[in-house]
Amino acid sequence: MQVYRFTGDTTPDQVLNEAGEVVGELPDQAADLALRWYPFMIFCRKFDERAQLLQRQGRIGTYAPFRGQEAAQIGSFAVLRRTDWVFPTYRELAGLMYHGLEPAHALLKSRGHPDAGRMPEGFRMAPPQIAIAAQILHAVGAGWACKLQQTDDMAVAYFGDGATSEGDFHEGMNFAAVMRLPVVLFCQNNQYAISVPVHRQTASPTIAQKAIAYGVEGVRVDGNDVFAVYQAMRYAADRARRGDGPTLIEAVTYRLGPHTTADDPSRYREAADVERWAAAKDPLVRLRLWLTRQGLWDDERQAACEAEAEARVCQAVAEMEAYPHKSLEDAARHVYAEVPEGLALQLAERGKEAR
Amino acid sequence: MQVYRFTGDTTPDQVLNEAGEVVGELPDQAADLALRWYPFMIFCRKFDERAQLLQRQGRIGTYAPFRGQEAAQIGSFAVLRRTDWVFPTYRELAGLMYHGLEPAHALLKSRGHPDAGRMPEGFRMAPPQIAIAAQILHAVGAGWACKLQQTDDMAVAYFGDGATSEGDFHEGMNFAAVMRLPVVLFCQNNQYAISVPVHRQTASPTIAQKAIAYGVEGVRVDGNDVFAVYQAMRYAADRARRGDGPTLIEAVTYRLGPHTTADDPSRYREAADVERWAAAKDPLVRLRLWLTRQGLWDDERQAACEAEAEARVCQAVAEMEAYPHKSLEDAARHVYAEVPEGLALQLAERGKEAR
Amino acid sequence: MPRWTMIEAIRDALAIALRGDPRVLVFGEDVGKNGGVFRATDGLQAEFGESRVVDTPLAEKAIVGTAVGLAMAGMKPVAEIQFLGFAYEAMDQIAAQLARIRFRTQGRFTAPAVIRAPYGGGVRTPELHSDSLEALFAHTPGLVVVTPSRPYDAKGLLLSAIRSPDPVVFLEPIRLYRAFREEVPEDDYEVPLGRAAIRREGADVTLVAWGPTVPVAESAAAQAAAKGISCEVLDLRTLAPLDRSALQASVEKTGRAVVVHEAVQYAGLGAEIAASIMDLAFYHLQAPVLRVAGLDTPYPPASLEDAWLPSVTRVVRAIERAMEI
Amino acid sequence: MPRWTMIEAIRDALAIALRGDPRVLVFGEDVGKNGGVFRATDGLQAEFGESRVVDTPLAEKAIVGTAVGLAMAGMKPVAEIQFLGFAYEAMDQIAAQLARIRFRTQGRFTAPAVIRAPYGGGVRTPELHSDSLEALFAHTPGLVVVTPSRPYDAKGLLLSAIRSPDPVVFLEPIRLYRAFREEVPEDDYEVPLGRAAIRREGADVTLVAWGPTVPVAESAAAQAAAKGISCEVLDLRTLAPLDRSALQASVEKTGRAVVVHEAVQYAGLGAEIAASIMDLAFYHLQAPVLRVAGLDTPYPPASLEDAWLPSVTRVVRAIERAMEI
Ligand SMILES: Cc1ncc(C[n+]2csc(CCOP(=O)(O)OP(=O)(O)O)c2C)c(N)n1
Ligand SMILES: Cc1ncc(C[n+]2csc(CCOP(=O)(O)OP(=O)(O)O)c2C)c(N)n1
Ligand SMILES: [Mg+2]
Ligand SMILES: [Mg+2]
Repeated sequence: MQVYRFTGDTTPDQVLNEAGEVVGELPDQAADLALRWYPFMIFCRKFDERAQLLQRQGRIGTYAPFRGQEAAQIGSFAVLRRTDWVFPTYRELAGLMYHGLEPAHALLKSRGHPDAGRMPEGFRMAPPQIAIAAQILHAVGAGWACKLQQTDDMAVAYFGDGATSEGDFHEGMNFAAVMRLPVVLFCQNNQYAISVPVHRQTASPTIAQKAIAYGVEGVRVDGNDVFAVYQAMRYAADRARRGDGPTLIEAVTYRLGPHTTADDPSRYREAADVERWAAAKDPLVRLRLWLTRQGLWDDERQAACEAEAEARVCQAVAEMEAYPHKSLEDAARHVYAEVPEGLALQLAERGKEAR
Repeated sequence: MQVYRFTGDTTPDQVLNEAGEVVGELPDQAADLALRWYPFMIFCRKFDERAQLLQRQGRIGTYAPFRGQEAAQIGSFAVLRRTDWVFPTYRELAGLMYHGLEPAHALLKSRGHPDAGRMPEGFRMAPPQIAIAAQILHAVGAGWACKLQQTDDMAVAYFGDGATSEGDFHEGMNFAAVMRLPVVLFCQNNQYAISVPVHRQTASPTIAQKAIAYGVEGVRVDGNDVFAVYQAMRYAADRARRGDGPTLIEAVTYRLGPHTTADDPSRYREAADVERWAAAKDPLVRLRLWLTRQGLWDDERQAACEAEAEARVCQAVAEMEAYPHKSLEDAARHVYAEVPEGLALQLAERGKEAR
Repeated sequence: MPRWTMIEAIRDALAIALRGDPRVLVFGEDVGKNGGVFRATDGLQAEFGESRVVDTPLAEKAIVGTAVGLAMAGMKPVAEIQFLGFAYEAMDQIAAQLARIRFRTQGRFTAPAVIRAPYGGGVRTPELHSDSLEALFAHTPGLVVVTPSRPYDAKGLLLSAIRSPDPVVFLEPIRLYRAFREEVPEDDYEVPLGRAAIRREGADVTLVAWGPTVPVAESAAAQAAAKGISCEVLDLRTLAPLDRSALQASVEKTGRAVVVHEAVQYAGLGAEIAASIMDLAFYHLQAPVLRVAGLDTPYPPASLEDAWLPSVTRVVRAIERAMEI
Repeated sequence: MPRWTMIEAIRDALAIALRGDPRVLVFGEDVGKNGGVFRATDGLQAEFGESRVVDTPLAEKAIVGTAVGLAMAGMKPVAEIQFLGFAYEAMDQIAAQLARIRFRTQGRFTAPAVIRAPYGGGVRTPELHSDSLEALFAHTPGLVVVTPSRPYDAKGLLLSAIRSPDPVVFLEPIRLYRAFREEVPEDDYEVPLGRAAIRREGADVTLVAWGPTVPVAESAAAQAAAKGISCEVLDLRTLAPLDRSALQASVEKTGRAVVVHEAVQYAGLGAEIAASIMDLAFYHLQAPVLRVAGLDTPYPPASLEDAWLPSVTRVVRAIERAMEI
């Protein structure tokens, strides 16, 4: 009897190894790219740390740190055009900021501000999705629109390892495959869904192999290697724009911080494990090693870059705190195109009460 | 870059080829099995044709014919124990009757009788599921119970090719795989989900390969070859009872009749296609060819068997029509363990009205 | 003017929308080659092609979820859920996504998709094919919930729905698909969303109904008239947001109301209508607002549905009860 | 007797159930090693092992769907949906499956699972973490819908729910998890399902509340008392099936009622309470039943939730309005 089982190699693709040595194919103009990316990574790292601090100080509410995942995000967002659709989760702020989201705006969500979801004009960014995996279907729909509109734009869904257990992932992959839509399904496998490790999330040794169920291609890359991520995303984007349909990318990475500021990861993972990823696999360290080896980076540049990042973060916080309050009445204008009579009366009654 | 894609062989496993010649491994006591199965298949075929006729005569309502799929059902149900859990759809009546469901009871569903779902005591058969794929999760739950109860019983979910697109299929496969549950996911790929052909349902060349997404085993068999189905089901059942977890079986078959009596298949498939399956691939023909070749069957036995089947069908119809009506009031006793006050009042009010 | 059944009128609305607006696309299970299990999309794929009338895989969540993405990206998806009972499978995408895109993005994006679904009982369908779930959608701000009761309205409401800037859940009473014909203009016309219609004027009792119970209410009104009771029949048509003025005006006039719907009574939309009437016209009420609805049980198997459904007899009894007071 | 918060009381009920009945198992996202995002299952995995307190993959439909199968097969699953807003993802398994097993099989099988879920606002959670969806479940016959408002009840109701022959949706008000402590017996005890509780006796107005709005109603009653208005506070506790007698008795006494809930007002459960009161006590009503509820918008971002939620002030105003009449 012929039995179908997975027999592939599970090693993620790398361009740089952990020592920052080239072990794969560098993209064209790697140095230029790295000199754009690395300073942005530093900024993101500072932003992330500050946001967590702001939460502790009570200046913002729940925040979901992304540190450790900068390479997976920036390396993949770097391939996007402004006209591509992107459907992120709450953990993609690094990517979104790289793509053009104002850092101050990126903090509004944690502030509980209604405008947090009012994404900037001129981009096709959906607001960060809270319901795990729901945005995958939206991306597939937007990719379908790109195909019908006969552009070579594409749609990208970002999601985590946990999201692959949801029916939305499955239904979305399947729709995109059957209709051969220009969609990239980008999974940041950061090893945990809150407290649940990926091996309790799925019995498959990789996320990428799930592509086989849908008759599409899957790619597994080292998500802490920004060049490897970039190359994989280019491969997938080329396929999408060419009309070859969807690709599933698994970027193997690690969430260095807590799930959110409400989470205590010491309950479910070993400090040693975190240490190992933080020390040997930090995506910033790896890129810096390579840049240094190329003679493109030194401590002085590092210091200057950090100072600049610090200043930008401070400015973002100031802007976020100065962002004007929006009333419930104003927010409620956006439930329907026009405010229904019943809602208008409810608002009027509350207005009265407030007076 | 390493890309994961399907590279397996897509030919379904066979034991008998279309000429009834042995091309694979026969089960032990194949002759005894065949002499039990083949007459039952004849009965099922007659039952199915009669049910469709009854609907045309207005004696029952919507009915979902299973003809063409007898081998897939009987070959797999033959492996089940009475203590195994089985979660069927509306199209598994052949299998359920083989397992012990009274033919008269099997017709109650189409009669719109509330007792249609009151499955016989002494078996662990769930009522035929209408919501596509929902029962897969129930089977996974029942398999979980078997594991916790430390028996070597298992749970089987039956479903169609269309069901594999639903989130329930995915979530169920994944749960069963992660928890290594004694579950068999048995897909009758009968080529259509109402009007939608399987190649518009999924871009994967097989259903069986979907197992790879979950890190489990998949098997693809010729579903019109009752021996091949039996062997695959035994393989999967052995794994389940041994604690090796779930298996996905794809039985490649064909629905010879309409989707239901409300369906007109000429709108979406070619008569020639149906002909081809009806002539060359009919599961009854294949088994009869083998039995005849073994000297175990002849026209006389065939005639006697058909007459007996006919009589049993007539009896079932008579029993079905004599089955006592059940009132709404009686049916409504089974919403909760006790009838809530509000519902009791509603029923009383209707009683008054009826009087 | 042709005399059409509701299903023909719906098909015509879809054809007009597809013809007039390249952004419109129609999709769902079996809507393409097969023309829909009720033939609502009959011949549309042949006329408009496989890329605009699309057979999807069997996955309701994905049908609604991709409609959200399509609509955000500027298309006009008209998606079908084959039977409303299967909308449960997509409840998350309907209630947590589709309904909230505008609010979540404070107007930056909208998702004006139309989700069509046949619903309601009376035609001996299998389990889960007859459920009336309008209350679930009505309780979800951001959705417009519409249900026609006659062919003319079906066409005009569906065209309005497709052109609405808001997402619309468009519920089609299976029982009325072929129940009767009426004159339906062949041109493009709209029946406005958000407005109830008076089907019969009356002075004593307001019967509030929608979709499949409108004819039930009309028959009951006719029987009541024979007994000297004058009923006004209000066909809500849009279930959310509610046409409060129409409801208020009618009950202020009659002082009595009976709500008739097929859904389970407990926490059904009838409760909201009753509560709204209390809000709007309590001092005109001469009797409690009565409800004639489905039993508080799941929709029963076909052999019991006649006993289960709100019957004309029960509505007449409720009218008499309201008048006794 | 220990003084416990509601979350401690819930945890204790789960421990008692696990200890006393080998068929009980507890599962859901992050309930095992992590002890639940609110710590409702803290330490239970350590005490009862990984096979009885189980971290599942991230899939709500599967959590409920496997609970159905487990319960049919004789186990006593107590499944957690991490936040009620994500129950939408499992609506099909809850409403079309779990609720209907007994009816579908005419008693041959039952699925007495418990689905626990935190819900409600007031603690600045992200989107979809604060929604009150009780009306959806209440409108689904076959489900018992329960929500406690205090630690003592939480424990006793949860133990009753786990032993109930019917499936129970058990809604836990996030805001009350740690809001206050009260004395909770360490033994095994039950608070019966289906019975409302009078939290405060009064003569002028009945305040009907449940879960997170019970303390709001109590505060409003206290303020009203200061103004000379005597309010009775009825805590429904079981939202379906309804305790009709308790409702009727109270409103027959007071003649006025205000319903207070967090869910969106339109087609919310408050409408059913208002309509039921009309059915049960119309001739005692001296004023319309008023509703103080969430706005007809999605639950808003955290910075707006205080304005959105039913406040004590608004309840007091409604009480005064009812009295003016
Ligand atoms: C449908 C749904 N279920 C549950 C949750 C609660 N929740 C928030 S994040 C999370 C884990 C997500 O894990 P993963 O997909 O791996 O993404 P990560 O947070 O690791 O980036 C859970 C269970 C949710 N937001 N949505
Ligand atoms: C959730 C759900 N969606 C839609 C339907 C309507 N429907 C009934 S059968 C069917 C096709 C099922 O196809 P498949 O799974 O291949 O099974 P088959 O009927 O071929 O045996 C559809 C779409 C349904 N019953 N349930
Ligand atoms: Mg993760
Ligand atoms: Mg099929």
